[in-house]
Amino acid sequence: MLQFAVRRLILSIPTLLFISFVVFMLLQLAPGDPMAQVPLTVPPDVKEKMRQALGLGEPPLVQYWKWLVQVCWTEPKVFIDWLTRESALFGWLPDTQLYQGELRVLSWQTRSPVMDIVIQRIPQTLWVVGIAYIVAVLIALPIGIYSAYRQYSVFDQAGTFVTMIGFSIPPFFTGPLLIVIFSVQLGWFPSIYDTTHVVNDWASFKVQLQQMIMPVMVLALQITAQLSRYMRASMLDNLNQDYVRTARAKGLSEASVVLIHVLRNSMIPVVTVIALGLPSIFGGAIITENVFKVNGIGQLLITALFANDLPMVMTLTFIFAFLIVLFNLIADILYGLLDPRIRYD
Amino acid sequence: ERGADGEVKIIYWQAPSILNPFLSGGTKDVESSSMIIEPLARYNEKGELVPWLVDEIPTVANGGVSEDLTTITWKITPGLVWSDGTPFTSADVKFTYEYCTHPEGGCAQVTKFEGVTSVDTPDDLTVVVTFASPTPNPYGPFVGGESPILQAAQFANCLGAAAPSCTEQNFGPIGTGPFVVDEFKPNDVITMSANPNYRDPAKPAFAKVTFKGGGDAASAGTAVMETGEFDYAWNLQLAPDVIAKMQAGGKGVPVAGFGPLLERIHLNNTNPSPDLPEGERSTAMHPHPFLRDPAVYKAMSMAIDRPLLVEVGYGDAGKVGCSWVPAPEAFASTFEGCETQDIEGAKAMLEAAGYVDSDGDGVREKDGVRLSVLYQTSTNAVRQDFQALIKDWWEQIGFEVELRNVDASVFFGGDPGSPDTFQKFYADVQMYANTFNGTDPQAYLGNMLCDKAPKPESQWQGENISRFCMPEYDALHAELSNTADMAERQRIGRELSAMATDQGALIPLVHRGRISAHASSLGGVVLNVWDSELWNVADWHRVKSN
Amino acid sequence: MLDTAATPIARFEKLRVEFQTKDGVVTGVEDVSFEVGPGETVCIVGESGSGKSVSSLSLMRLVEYGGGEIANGRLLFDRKDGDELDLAKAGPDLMRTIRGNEIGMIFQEPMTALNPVFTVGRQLTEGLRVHRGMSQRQAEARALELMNQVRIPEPERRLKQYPHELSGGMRQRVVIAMALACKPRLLIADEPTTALDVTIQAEILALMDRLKRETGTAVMFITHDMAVVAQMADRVVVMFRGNKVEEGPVEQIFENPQHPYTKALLAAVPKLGEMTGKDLPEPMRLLGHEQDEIKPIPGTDTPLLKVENLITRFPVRGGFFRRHIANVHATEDVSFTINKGQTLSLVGESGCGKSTAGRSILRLVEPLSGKIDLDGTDIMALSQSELREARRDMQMIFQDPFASLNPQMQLCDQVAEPIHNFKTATGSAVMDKVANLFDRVELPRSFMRRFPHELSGGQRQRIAIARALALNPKLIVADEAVSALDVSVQAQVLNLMMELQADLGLSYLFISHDMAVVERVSHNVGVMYLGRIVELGPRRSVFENPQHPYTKALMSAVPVADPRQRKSEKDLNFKPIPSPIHPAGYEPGRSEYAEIEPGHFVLTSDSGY
Amino acid sequence: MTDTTPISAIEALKDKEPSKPPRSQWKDVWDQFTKHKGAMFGAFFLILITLAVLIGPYIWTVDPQKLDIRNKDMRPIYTAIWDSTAKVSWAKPLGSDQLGRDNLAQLLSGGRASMAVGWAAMILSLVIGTLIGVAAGYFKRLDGPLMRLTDLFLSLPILPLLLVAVTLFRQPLRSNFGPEGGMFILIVTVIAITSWMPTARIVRGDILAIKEREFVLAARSIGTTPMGIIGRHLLPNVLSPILVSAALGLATAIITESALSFLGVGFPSDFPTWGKMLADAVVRMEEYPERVLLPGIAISLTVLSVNFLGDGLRDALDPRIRGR
Ligand SMILES: Nc1ncnc2c1ncn2[C@@H]1O[C@H](COP(=O)(O)OP(=O)(O)OP(=O)(O)O)[C@@H](O)[C@H]1O
Ligand SMILES: Nc1ncnc2c1ncn2[C@@H]1O[C@H](COP(=O)(O)OP(=O)(O)OP(=O)(O)O)[C@@H](O)[C@H]1O
Ligand SMILES: [Mg+2]
Ligand SMILES: [Mg+2]
Repeated sequence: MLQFAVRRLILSIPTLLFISFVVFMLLQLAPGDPMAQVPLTVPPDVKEKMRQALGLGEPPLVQYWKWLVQVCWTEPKVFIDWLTRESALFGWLPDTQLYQGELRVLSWQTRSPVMDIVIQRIPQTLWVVGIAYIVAVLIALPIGIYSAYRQYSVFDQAGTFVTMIGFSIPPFFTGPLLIVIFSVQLGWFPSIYDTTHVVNDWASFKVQLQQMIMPVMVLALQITAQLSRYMRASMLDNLNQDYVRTARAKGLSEASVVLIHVLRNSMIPVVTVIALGLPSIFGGAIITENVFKVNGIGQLLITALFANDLPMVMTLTFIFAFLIVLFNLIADILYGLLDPRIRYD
Repeated sequence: ERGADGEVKIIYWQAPSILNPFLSGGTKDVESSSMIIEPLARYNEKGELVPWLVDEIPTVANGGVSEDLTTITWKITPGLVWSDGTPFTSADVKFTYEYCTHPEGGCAQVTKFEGVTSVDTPDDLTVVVTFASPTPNPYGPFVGGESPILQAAQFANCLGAAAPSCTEQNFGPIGTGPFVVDEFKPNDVITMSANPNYRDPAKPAFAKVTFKGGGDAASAGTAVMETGEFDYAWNLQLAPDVIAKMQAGGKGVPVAGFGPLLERIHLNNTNPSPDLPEGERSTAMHPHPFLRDPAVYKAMSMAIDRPLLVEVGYGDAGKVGCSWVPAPEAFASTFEGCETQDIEGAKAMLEAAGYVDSDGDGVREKDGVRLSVLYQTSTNAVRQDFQALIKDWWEQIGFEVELRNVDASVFFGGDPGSPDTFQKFYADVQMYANTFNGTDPQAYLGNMLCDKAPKPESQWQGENISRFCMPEYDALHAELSNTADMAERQRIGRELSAMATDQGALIPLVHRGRISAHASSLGGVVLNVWDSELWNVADWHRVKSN
Repeated sequence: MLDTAATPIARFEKLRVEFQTKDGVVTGVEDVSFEVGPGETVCIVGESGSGKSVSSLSLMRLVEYGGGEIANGRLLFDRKDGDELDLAKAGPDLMRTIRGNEIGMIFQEPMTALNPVFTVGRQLTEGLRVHRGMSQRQAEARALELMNQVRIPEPERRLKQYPHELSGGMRQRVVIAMALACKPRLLIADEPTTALDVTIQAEILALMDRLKRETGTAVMFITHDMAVVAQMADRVVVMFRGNKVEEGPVEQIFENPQHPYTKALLAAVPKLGEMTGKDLPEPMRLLGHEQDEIKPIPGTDTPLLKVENLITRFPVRGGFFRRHIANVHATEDVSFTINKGQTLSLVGESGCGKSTAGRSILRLVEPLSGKIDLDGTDIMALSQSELREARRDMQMIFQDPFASLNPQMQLCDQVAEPIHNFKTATGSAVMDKVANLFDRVELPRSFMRRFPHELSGGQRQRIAIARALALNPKLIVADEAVSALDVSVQAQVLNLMMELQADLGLSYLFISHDMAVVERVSHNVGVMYLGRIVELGPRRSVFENPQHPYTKALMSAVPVADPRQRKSEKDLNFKPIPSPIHPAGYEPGRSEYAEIEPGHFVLTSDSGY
Repeated sequence: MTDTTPISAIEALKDKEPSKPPRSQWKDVWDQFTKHKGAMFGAFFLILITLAVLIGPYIWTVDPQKLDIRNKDMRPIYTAIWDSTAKVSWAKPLGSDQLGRDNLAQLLSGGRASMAVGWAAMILSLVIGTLIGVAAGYFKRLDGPLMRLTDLFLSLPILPLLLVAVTLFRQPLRSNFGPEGGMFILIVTVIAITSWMPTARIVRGDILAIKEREFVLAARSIGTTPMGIIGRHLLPNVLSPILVSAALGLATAIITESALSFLGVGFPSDFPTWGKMLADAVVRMEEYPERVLLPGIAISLTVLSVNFLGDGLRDALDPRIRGR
């Protein structure tokens, strides 16, 4: 198993390099200019100077190589330093001081290290997109299980209907709708997410809950729709298996037949689906984040794109690709762990 | 009393990405940093210069500007300190000059220092700026939100190529303004608190500022006027009925102000036909087949119902635009029929000029040249509405119109490789807005000089987007730059502006104002379009409601 | 009818079970009444679909979960405390206390009856904890005891293993242990050995017999295999299309069947030893076909297929670089000859390489080395396109008639496919040819537009045969072609195959693990073990004079369809089969044979047995 | 049990023949399909919507781009029922937008665009996904490279891709297909090439499983070529996951197109699509709810119909389910 994981991990390196190269070249081809946001009152020659200052003049391959070195060599050093210096987990280790002030990946918009901003953005993305994912999983699984158990019942039909509706309504519609109802009319929840809010006691937790509830619901609706379909299908596959009859013949209660024997088997494909969906959390939810001003990773990516902040876009895409490859692997490993029939060796 | 009014929350739907305006130049960055760092003098809401870190504005009259118009001497107010408590001196001002003019720094505001040969500091409180040639308007350097003073001590190691890597400095400049940065989350939120060393001990009234960025104009407006979550929302580019609806929310009010911002249509004086070889498209080599004909562009202008455009697109935030330089008032020209649409007149004019629809397809032609235009602009809801309306009108007078909208980052990004930039102008007409800083349009009027046309040789750089070229215009502009007398400058300015519209460089559409909104409970807001909107944030306070 | 004095444990009275389906009500069981006395083994026989499983599931009240409904009748069950209970009316909670506790059940497929994601131990203890209220530890102790009772080697280790890590026989033992866990008074075994090898089947049957004697449990044993019935039953209930048609003590049923169906069924069962004394195979005499003349099939002596030193190995990859580290030695140095119009059978246990040998000949798997000569064509030397051509002469019939037909295609299209592939006919001639083939395999032409699922197993297998015949092949490789079929159907298909052989001069490579069937159809027999042929020769001499110890063991394991010749567990002693996987580079020795009679070879070199 | 009606022995061994007479395959499919209530509902609405957007513009001949500034902000006719002061007119049965464009006409022609994008992108992505999935599943050598390719596409961000495509291909496409046609091709292509991956994965998985089934081996043994095996044996058997992907794919394509419009990188501004109508109307949601609701309902209804239709088709096309 371990060997399998390591092997896959090593094999994924060329894949990632290839992906990053393709994405880089694609972005090179993409139109646009980091100076587009500079007002028209700034004359072109000044803009040209600013471009030079960003290193835009160099040939693409050189730019790519520099970026690659920064991402794969400099940034990890900074990260390890940070781990051994400030993190609670490894803070007790001596400060490694690997980073000697080499140039890091700098965003063209902010002139600051991309990674710092990414780290800054992760909490809000996790709070909102992550929790939405958890909520969606928690809602979708029971719906899927019960729908399958009572196939073609009213609950099943209604569940299908509602989840399909959830799937077909775009978030840029549900988002503003919720804002009109709950922020403007009822005044229950804020329409703008406060990313500086710190949770340290019950009251502040309640505030956090209030500001999260709408974006989480909008996102969860979408994810629930898909997951519950998967869960239902997987349960249906397993409910007719012979071992279910065996379990019943043992005199087990329906609850343990369904919730232990069937569920455990049905979860195998669903867990991998969930795992494969996890990278999307880190990818953020561009539209929902935009609507509720949750300035998470999705918003970061879209602003960087529109500002043509190439290093930022490139790094975010790379992180995303890395996560996809990683979670592909994790899904495979999970599959092996959950299903004893699958052995990787 | 300082800090008595608690917290003020400001929302900019474009999020600031850096607090050093020299490295960005974006409005959002300039304005957000204007709460922290300040220039020596700035413009007030009327466009007048007011002393800020100095005691008075230097003029020829008070001897601050030399008779030959080559030097200006600023006297810094004694006793000013930075927010860290160290004294503010002329060395900081000189440093700022060096910082921005460093050849490797990529400073966005370097034009502010154009023509400056040296900045001298005879003593701690005196700054002498010397220009290479007589400068009738010497109030470029260190004036206005774009040209604030940086602290030399803080930025000493950030000169030139090192500028971008000074993240800490760029994210938290030390300033003299009413607030200091507590935390800066790029493209997201800035938290600030009152500057303990601010020169006026009673100000600012607010102890804290939350400066949130992101989203869109509509939700920013909602947050201020409907839900009351925020106190100030910047630049609400929204349809008037939408703003009116928000205002009905009752929690806040919109305020409008007018600068020289003009929404206009540029007419391509050269031929953008895709049949031409690359490198010759939209260059002076090929004049436009019909847009050089006064009958054509005048008819196009006549067909436009400007009041309706204002009503549909801007409401209170717009006026009918008749002049290329709509403000200051003294520079504004106008032309006949600007306010009224005249479809019939336009038709007649085309008819008279020989443009007739001979083949019955609804499109006029003359000598085989069809009046078919490609009309491009950047992607933006109001612009798209304008496109639709204008297309309709032009079709009524016998044009064929194809619309295209290009993403703003491509359209305004000067990528010489992209065919879609406004500089390349691979279209017959294009619409966007432009303005100038400060109150003097000399440089702005220079945008129509013949040699400023973008062309392949200059990597398509250049401000003369219309490729307008008239020797008389160039001569008149040369005269302007040598004239110091104010009244005379205004006359020449009006003449240049009228020339550009009459000779088919552009069609003015709407004189745009800026609408921002503030909460009813926020007092002291004075909308200023000549400088940063947040110029007087120190005076903002909470209105006590009873 | 009662021949036991004691009150019966379970009594079916006029049971009727219906299923609601899209096409209306389907009756699974029409009217069935019988009883099971204490300590008695009642065998229920009948062809597939006759309602055996439905009856037993009704008693457990598990039919409801499959969409069935007990429409009529009573299911009286004698509880431990002596009062009779009508299970048909019992509530779900009451049923739960009975299932697994007072009635245990063993299911047909040991592969699927166990939950793949839980350990054997966990699945064994579950029932104990529910019904006996045992603690985890007590339950484990009891589980171990049970594992010993069913004689699983290394029981402690097995408890921690997952089902897929056990062999089929061990799995079935676990299922039995599970059913016995709470010492039920009635054990229902629904075809517990159908999916198993003969040797394992023999062991399981013996095990059940012993357990029944030791614990005194009553057993309701469901099967369609008359030989198994003969081995196990005290009493037999014969079912046919949802009805009981005959009931009686086992000897009576075998020796004096009354009902025509029972007679037909018994006639269809191939019995080992029936062909003793005959050199040539001959079709079975089926009831209703008595008037047909039974003719032996002589075949010819001209060789059609010559296989020499065929070796097929499957690489096993592993290690960090996924290198080729080992081989599955599926067939190892196999040589044989098939004559025109004759049948060579390969027998042996699951995994011994029969299928691989068959597939290698068609090069459906690539052999490593060896020589295959089909009527003068060197199959091994052919390119892919030539191979495709060569496959016209050799066709294959697979074990599972359902799996070997495309569920999405109409039957006529499936039969026509080889014709289209080789363009042997075009236009309307294709359909004529297909219709003829349908006639040939005795299927009504009205079936041509049907889909595989609409047919019974036997009919499906005839389609597969028709498809194989479409190209007029010389050789047909029949890989377990009748193993999945009911005895009666199996007999028909066998007869059909033999008829075709007689008429068309076909040669068969007949792969089977059923010795009785092999005895019936073959001219020559090869016994395989661990990839090698351990004994090869004319059928008569191999069956009547087996020489290799493995052949002998295999013969002894075959259940005899005679209730007076029962086997006891002690007679059986099978060694577990060693692994055919060897590290890369391992070169096993060559097969050496001794010719003990003309054409009868016995392996003398090491076979691993 | 009784021997009074002896079953003749030969009959006893005969298999029970299916009682139903054989019917034509397509009649069978149709019968099964009509039994599925959801599918009938889906088919009904889908046909209704398709007809409406196809034929509608010929019946309601108002030009959707025609500005009528004097009649702007009209309400739908039905608002008159509860609000007698509402600005309504039979000339604009569903009201008009802020520039006086007719909502009904926009809805109809917007539907054309949305449906066209949805169908085209869905079909294209299905074709790509199925091809890649089949190739990866069937040809072992291609499996690794193709799956890495899938990873690559999974991590491609759709927006920059669209921008790249716009710059690189707009000009040639525009000259060949006109401005709207060109953009249509671009958007469809970009949506398709960023959404085929799930289909490819599912198809590959199923092919891997089905490839091991005996009927594929049987097909090989009767000399069927690889292409024949794929076409006749594998593809029909992966039809049901493909149909499910198709249903989801149509929905995603319609929604992605609208999201692109929302982000301002979609069709030209004067080219209505449901997504764009919805996005444009969101700011005026409170005063003119119909402008969001009408396209919103249209999108949801289409997606819902397609999903149910997909369910029904899957059941109807599978002879095993159909038989039951
Ligand atoms: N879930 C079900 N739905 C519909 N019909 C069913 C169902 N289960 C069984 N039947 C029908 O009931 C009849 C009896 O089936 P049963 O499973 O008892 O047969 P069996 O004798 O056990 O056959 P086998 O030897 O194949 O196991 C069959 O004709 C079958 O069609
Ligand atoms: N494609 C394959 N790859 C790897 N190993 C295989 C493959 N096919 C068969 N084997 C192995 O080869 C050996 C012989 O298999 P084969 O299928 O020929 O046995 P068999 O005698 O036909 O058994 P059964 O009666 O179960 O069909 C087994 O150990 C099996 O696991
Ligand atoms: Mg059964
Ligand atoms: Mg086999």
